[in-house]
Amino acid sequence: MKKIEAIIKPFKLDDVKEALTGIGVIGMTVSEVRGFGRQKGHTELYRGGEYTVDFLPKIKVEVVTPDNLVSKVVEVMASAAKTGNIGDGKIFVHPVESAVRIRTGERDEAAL
Amino acid sequence: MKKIEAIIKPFKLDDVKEALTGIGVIGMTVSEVRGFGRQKGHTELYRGGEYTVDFLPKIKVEVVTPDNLVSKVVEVMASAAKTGNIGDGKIFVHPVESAVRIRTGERDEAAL
Amino acid sequence: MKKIEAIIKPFKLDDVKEALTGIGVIGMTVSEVRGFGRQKGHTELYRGGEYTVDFLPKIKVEVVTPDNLVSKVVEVMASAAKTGNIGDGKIFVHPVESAVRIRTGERDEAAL
Amino acid sequence: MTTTRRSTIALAIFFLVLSISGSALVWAEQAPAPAAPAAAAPAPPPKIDSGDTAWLLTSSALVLLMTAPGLALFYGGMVRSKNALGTIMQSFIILALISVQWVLWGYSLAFGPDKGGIVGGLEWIGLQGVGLQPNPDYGATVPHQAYMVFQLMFAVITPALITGAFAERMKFSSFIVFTLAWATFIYDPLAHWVWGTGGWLKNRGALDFAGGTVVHISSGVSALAAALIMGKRKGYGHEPLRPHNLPLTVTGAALLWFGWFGFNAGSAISAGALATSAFVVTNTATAAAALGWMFSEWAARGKPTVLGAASGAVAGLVAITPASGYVTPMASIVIGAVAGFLCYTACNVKTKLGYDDSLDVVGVHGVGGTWGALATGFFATKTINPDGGDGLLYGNPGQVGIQIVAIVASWVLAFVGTTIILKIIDAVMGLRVSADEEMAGLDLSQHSETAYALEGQATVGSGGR
Amino acid sequence: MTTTRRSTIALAIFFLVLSISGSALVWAEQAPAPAAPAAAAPAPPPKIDSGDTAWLLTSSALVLLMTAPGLALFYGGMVRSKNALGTIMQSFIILALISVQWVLWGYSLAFGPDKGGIVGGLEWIGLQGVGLQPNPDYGATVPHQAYMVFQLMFAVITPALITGAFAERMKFSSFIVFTLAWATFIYDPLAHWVWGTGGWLKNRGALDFAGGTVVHISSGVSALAAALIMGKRKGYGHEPLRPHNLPLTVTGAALLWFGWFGFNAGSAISAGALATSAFVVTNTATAAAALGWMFSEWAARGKPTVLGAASGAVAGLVAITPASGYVTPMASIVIGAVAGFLCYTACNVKTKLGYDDSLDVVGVHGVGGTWGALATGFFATKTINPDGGDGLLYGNPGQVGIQIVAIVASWVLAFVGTTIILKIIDAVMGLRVSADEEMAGLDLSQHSETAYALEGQATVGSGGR
Amino acid sequence: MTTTRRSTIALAIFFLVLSISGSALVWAEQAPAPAAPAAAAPAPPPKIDSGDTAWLLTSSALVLLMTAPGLALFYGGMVRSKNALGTIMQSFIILALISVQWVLWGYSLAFGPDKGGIVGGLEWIGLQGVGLQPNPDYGATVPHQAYMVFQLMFAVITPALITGAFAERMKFSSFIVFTLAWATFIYDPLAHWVWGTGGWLKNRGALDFAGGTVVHISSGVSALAAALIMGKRKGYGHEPLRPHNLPLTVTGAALLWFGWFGFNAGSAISAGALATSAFVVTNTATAAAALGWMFSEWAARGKPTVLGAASGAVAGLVAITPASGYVTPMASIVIGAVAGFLCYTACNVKTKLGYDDSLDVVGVHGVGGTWGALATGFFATKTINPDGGDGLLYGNPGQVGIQIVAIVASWVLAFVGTTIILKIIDAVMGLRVSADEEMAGLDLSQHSETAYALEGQATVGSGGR
Ligand SMILES: Nc1ncnc2c1ncn2[C@@H]1O[C@H](COP(=O)(O)OP(=O)(O)O)[C@@H](O)[C@H]1O
Ligand SMILES: Nc1ncnc2c1ncn2[C@@H]1O[C@H](COP(=O)(O)OP(=O)(O)O)[C@@H](O)[C@H]1O
Ligand SMILES: Nc1ncnc2c1ncn2[C@@H]1O[C@H](COP(=O)(O)OP(=O)(O)O)[C@@H](O)[C@H]1O
Repeated sequence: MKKIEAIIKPFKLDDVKEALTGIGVIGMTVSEVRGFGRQKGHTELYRGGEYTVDFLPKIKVEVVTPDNLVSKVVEVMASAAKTGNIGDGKIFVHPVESAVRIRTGERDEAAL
Repeated sequence: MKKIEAIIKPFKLDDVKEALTGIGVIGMTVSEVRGFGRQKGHTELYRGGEYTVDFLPKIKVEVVTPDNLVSKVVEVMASAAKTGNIGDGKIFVHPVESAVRIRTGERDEAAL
Repeated sequence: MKKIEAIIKPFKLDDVKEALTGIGVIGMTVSEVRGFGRQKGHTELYRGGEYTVDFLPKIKVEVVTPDNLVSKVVEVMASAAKTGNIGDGKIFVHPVESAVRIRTGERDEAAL
Repeated sequence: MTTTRRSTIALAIFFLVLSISGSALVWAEQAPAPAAPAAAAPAPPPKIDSGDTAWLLTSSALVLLMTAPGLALFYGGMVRSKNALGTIMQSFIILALISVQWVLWGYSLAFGPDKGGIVGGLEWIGLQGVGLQPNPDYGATVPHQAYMVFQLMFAVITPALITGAFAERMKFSSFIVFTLAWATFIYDPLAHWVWGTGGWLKNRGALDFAGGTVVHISSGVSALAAALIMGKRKGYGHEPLRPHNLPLTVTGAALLWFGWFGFNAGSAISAGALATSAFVVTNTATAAAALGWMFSEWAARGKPTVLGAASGAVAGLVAITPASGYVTPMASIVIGAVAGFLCYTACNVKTKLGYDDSLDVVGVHGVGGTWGALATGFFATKTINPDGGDGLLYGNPGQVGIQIVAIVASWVLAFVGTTIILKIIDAVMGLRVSADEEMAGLDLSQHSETAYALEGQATVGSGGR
Repeated sequence: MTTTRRSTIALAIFFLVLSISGSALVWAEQAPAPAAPAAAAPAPPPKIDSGDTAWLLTSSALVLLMTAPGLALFYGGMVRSKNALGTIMQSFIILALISVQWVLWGYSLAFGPDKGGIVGGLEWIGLQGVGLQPNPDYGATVPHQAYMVFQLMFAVITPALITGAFAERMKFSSFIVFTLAWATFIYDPLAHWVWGTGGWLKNRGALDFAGGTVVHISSGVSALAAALIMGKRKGYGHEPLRPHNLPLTVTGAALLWFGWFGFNAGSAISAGALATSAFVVTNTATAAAALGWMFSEWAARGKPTVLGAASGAVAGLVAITPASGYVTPMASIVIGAVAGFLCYTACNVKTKLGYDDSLDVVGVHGVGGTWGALATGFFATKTINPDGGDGLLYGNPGQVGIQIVAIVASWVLAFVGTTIILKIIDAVMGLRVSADEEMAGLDLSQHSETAYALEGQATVGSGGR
Repeated sequence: MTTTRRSTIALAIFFLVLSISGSALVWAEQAPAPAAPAAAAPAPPPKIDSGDTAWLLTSSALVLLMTAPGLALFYGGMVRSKNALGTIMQSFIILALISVQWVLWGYSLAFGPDKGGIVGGLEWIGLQGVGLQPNPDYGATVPHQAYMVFQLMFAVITPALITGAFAERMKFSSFIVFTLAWATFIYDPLAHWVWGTGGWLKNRGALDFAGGTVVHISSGVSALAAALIMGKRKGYGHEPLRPHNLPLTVTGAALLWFGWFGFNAGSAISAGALATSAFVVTNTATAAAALGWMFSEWAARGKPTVLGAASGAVAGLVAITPASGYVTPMASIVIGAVAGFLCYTACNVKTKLGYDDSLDVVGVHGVGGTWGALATGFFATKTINPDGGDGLLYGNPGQVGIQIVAIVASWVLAFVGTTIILKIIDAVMGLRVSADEEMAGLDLSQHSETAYALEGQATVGSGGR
């Protein structure tokens, strides 16, 4: 099993979710993160002050899948999340050694 | 070392924390996430509109442990987090190559 | 490639970011987490009640780097995040199997 | 679905009541048109005073503000975020419900022609006979309807106060039925006893300037009954059921302070010396109570809390309410400071007794209101209000006795009445949401809404209109 | 940068106007100093009444509160968090803009000496001749400037209401130009038609006590034009464009309810029977409408929502506005309950028609205002207000006809006028922010700010002053 | 624990003061009971006017609202979330503290029988002799206590304004001591100088209608002293110390605008032409200042900010305050627009000077108040207020000189006095929280509370009652 972790633009979440469910992925976990990268941040004004905010809102999507689906999932995510503009984000693949479904105690691929 | 990552129902956090400290785990990191899975979401109403919210609030608990404790930790977490209803969540085990305690510079298992 | 994941005190983020950009790291992802560990929490009062809050605010910083930079990044992070007081946090190193830059489709080290 | 069906029936009943009473009465009112022109040509004796009317209308608006957004925010900030809207909604919808109930039958029951000292008659139903000329019984210099709408705001806030006791766990439909029944069977008669012409407590000389018994004892004691009957929230005692947004709570407390000037000084039903005196003692007692609570807590636990200061202010407002038209500023400091200390203590005792009065309605309104009603018996003086009475400290110990009668009567009516009403509702339709609904929160389970979507909307929703 | 340059020009123009009119008029006013001492020695006939003045000033302040923070929060809570400040800003800055516009030329256009029933003359520009003595045309017992500033608050809130239609997508600079043009070319003449001495609708006997046509139809219909011209928000129909902070929205609605007492009861321009009557029916209609919407939604969708109850209250306030000085409490229940049902339905119909009136200005103000103006023609009665008129139900079907004329006239002026103004602005400077700016939100793109930094500030910023 | 012990002592002292003064005075007041019946049978000459009283009570309530929740939210939204409650608390508890201080001794020091033009005597301590009949010196048509409580609200908001200067770093216990000392030794005498019968600045003819010197210069200049003595916040200059909740801040600003009508128009102590004039110029100047700041910033930095518009409005309110009873609407536009520009500039200059006046009290109140006091010397005219004076532009250059004397005197008293008080407190008990406490935030370190628990409560707490 692998965990596929994608950092994407927030407004792309819906597209990514739909693309994934389209290929049969039925579970995923998402969280709000802030990204620092090539994409430049913005300036905020506050009375006498000016701040540069260089951490931008991003969404992290995590999907654990059997090995044989990894390339499919990565491909689908990458195309759904793409706008072609800087800051589109990254996809990382991590190894996962085991999985458990808490409700049933099922293990590994059966747990997904 | 392994990182054990559990996605659980929010109100189960306290039980999980207590179960873990009960077996001697003294550190963990938690965060708020949203989960998509078999558990169905809910509908929200807003004047003329109706939205389906299918990302549900979950808590991610991360514990890094020495290899020999992994199965114990997984077991304890699974039983503490279980309600038996759909959406109880998952536990994933990831390899960790090294660890550092920032305060002291201690490494690996000594760092936990 | 490795993913270096550091759990640090929130007010140290700026120092860590600067230290990292100082050695040429150009991307990272951060998120807000709550940590439980040796550092003790605080008490809150609410009319007749008293609560112990033992999850403290921390920041998680994630950086994916080529293998050859790992020790450098860990070292720099550890020294930038250090105050010497309890609760400074941890750094964990995880294996990463592959990476994709969504915008271009570039792979692995070229994607970082 | 059950919900839909039941609500449709509710709706049907509601509109039935509306159309019957409404249309019927539009015409009923139209009929006595000969009486109405009187509005255009007023009889000489009772003359409307523009200053008094301005103040009474202003005060009515201020008391409305106390319920929403005042109390709505005060309570709404103290619950967990998943119940924020549901809690706010309870105050808001009571404002709507009682506003209609009061003009249809509530005012008549409370202030209509006396029936044996116990209740007002139905003669004024639908505001028949409640016109725009002064009713000298209730205010010789203001339109009768101005008095009516001022009193309406009191009828609104009282049941809203109770909602703090059963916060985070009551079914919305049962809550609506409870509110209407409570207003009709407890509030309206009690208001008659104390303030209605001919009311038996009024006749006995009980002093309650702005609602220590009618508003605070009645709500605080009903809260006790409700907390006992409803049972504890899931997680009570081991999960931290802590406030989700204290800035909202402090904002609510400050709005209560602001609006309470209407409540107390407005109760003079005129803009002169008495209103001024009530205004001054209200402010002073509130301040002293905020300090009293804060210093008590600081001494007892080592930290002065913001919620404590805000709660103390509310305790002071409660305690001074019955006394506000009768006491001196110096007495009000004592009344307030003691209220702060007493109510703080009461909230701590609750934790030991173990019932789950979620937002401390008993400790603040029950205890504070009782103390205030008693203190009126000690500190009242005719130098402030010749139409009032002298208290114990001004040589009239009998007043304390009268006050105790009023207190006991209010306690009994509220406790017994609320218990009966809740038991009946429980039997018929249930009081509590299910365990799952409680876990999900009132916002989602009762209203299909969530209070906040502060960041990254994309993560929390999906699907379109 | 373009923005800087353009804004500098804007600034220049602004200060030019200010210095010319300002300095010129300071002296202009100084010149007729002989006239002013009159303030010190008033002519006998019109005598200022302190109670009426107290109420009118209080009412003016209340109506200001309706716009900010009332409407600002009501709308601000309903948008996504990235547009929260931008939305709040629109209400806030309209308050500033129109407050200046009104004293410089707006009041003169609306209430100045009549020109053919269509518009006021420029004689009162810069408040020349608008002094501290009563103007019996507009209020025989209050200073003329008190009436002027009360009306100012109406001129402020009306364009602010429209902003809900183009929320989350309009350029701030274009919005400012639009507001000034709309106030000058639509609001000011329309106010003259209905309320100005000599206005043609007033002369015809159209009844609009507090602004059903002038405020609500004009804003609601302009909103329709704006929604059609501006187009839909990105993501409309597939992304959840849902409210980010409903506690703010309910707070805003409650403040609107509170402030509306100034709006309606203040429109009596005196503190007596008429103000009281307006106060009572305002409260009753609002309550009935909140219930009407809530029960309609409950029946239709199975859940009573908090936003629904709040929206219903606003719908009721809108509907009772034109009728508030003319109808009985029982009639107000009917007006309110129908408004709740009608506006709920209108908001649902919108979803089917497909234009993006983001915060339902058409459904609430357009529909509610039209219903209210019509209902005035049904329910008005001289028993309440001898200076008003009788409606259909009181034997005068003609009133309905007059009301329809007023409704149609307002619809046409608002729709055509707004369309022309927006088309011109669109051609000259564009109306919408760019797609990227819309994605980033108005807060960042128009104001370089973010509304909330509720947690872990460290994550969201960096860099110093 | 030290804290507990110290606080218990504080508590002891507090209740000692209370019981001594309280009980003593209840009886003291009871003694002159023969004097009190006068309340029931007023002497003919000074007659209470219900309209004036209604307006003064309304105004008092409005000014209370300015401090809490107005200023509490305005400031509370501008700090980081970990200091939100601590900041709100400072305004809230000042309201409690000064409400008691004022009735016990503050009012007597400020308005009691004159001692050499410098301070009021102690004759009115505990409100002895401050009754419900008018005191013609301060208001011939309202109860003396109504004037007292109106002035109380001014005494409350002034020290609350200062808290913006030392936000996010002052010890709560030291802050309480500072507040009481500052009110007693600076505010009370200064109020006497300018407004007390016999005060030396009043005698010289200094014009300060509603508090340019007494309220704004005194708070703004004390803020400067405090910022210099307290030092900078940790992280100042490299961390982004940015506002955590701007919707709260704008809400606060709007409530300040609303409440300020009570502040300025209430200062007429009557509801007539003068109050109306003050109301109108207050609104106009505020609007012009919001625009002035916004356009200045837009031109200088390319973006109009929401915080800028809100800050501009407050700057305008400040600047018009001393002038509000003396100037024409056209003059008020100039006063406001200049205030917006000046205060914006001052806030930018601060960044260069490098002291950490956290929420810009100096830039807004110090600079704005000074400008307003000066502008009064330019624009005042007897055509508006025959009891006022003419300014430079109306042929009386001498008024500018008098205003400068008043400005300088206020600056000196505030700066020197605040410095002395803070130095003494620093020596005795310290002013700042520890570095760790500052890092943790005032909410946790001073009050053991957190402002928000908006999501997933489970993650943030544990353990039960
Ligand atoms: N080395 C890295 N490790 C972890 N996250 C990264 C890394 N580089 C980039 N990211 C994440 O990816 C996001 C997008 O990266 P960025 O360089 O801005 O643009 P692009 O994806 O187009 O290359 C960043 O905001 C950050 O969240
Ligand atoms: N393949 C997956 N990858 C990552 N997270 C998952 C995956 N499947 C489920 N989850 C997480 O587990 C949670 C529970 O899963 P769900 O299918 O709803 O119920 P159950 O745990 O009972 O099977 C989801 O909300 C999601 O956060
Ligand atoms: N075994 C662990 N697994 C995951 N996170 C941990 C673990 N131990 C500690 N942490 C994280 O590191 C933070 C700091 O740990 P703590 O024990 O308080 O102090 P220190 O870092 O000085 O040893 C914790 O708040 C928690 O977020």
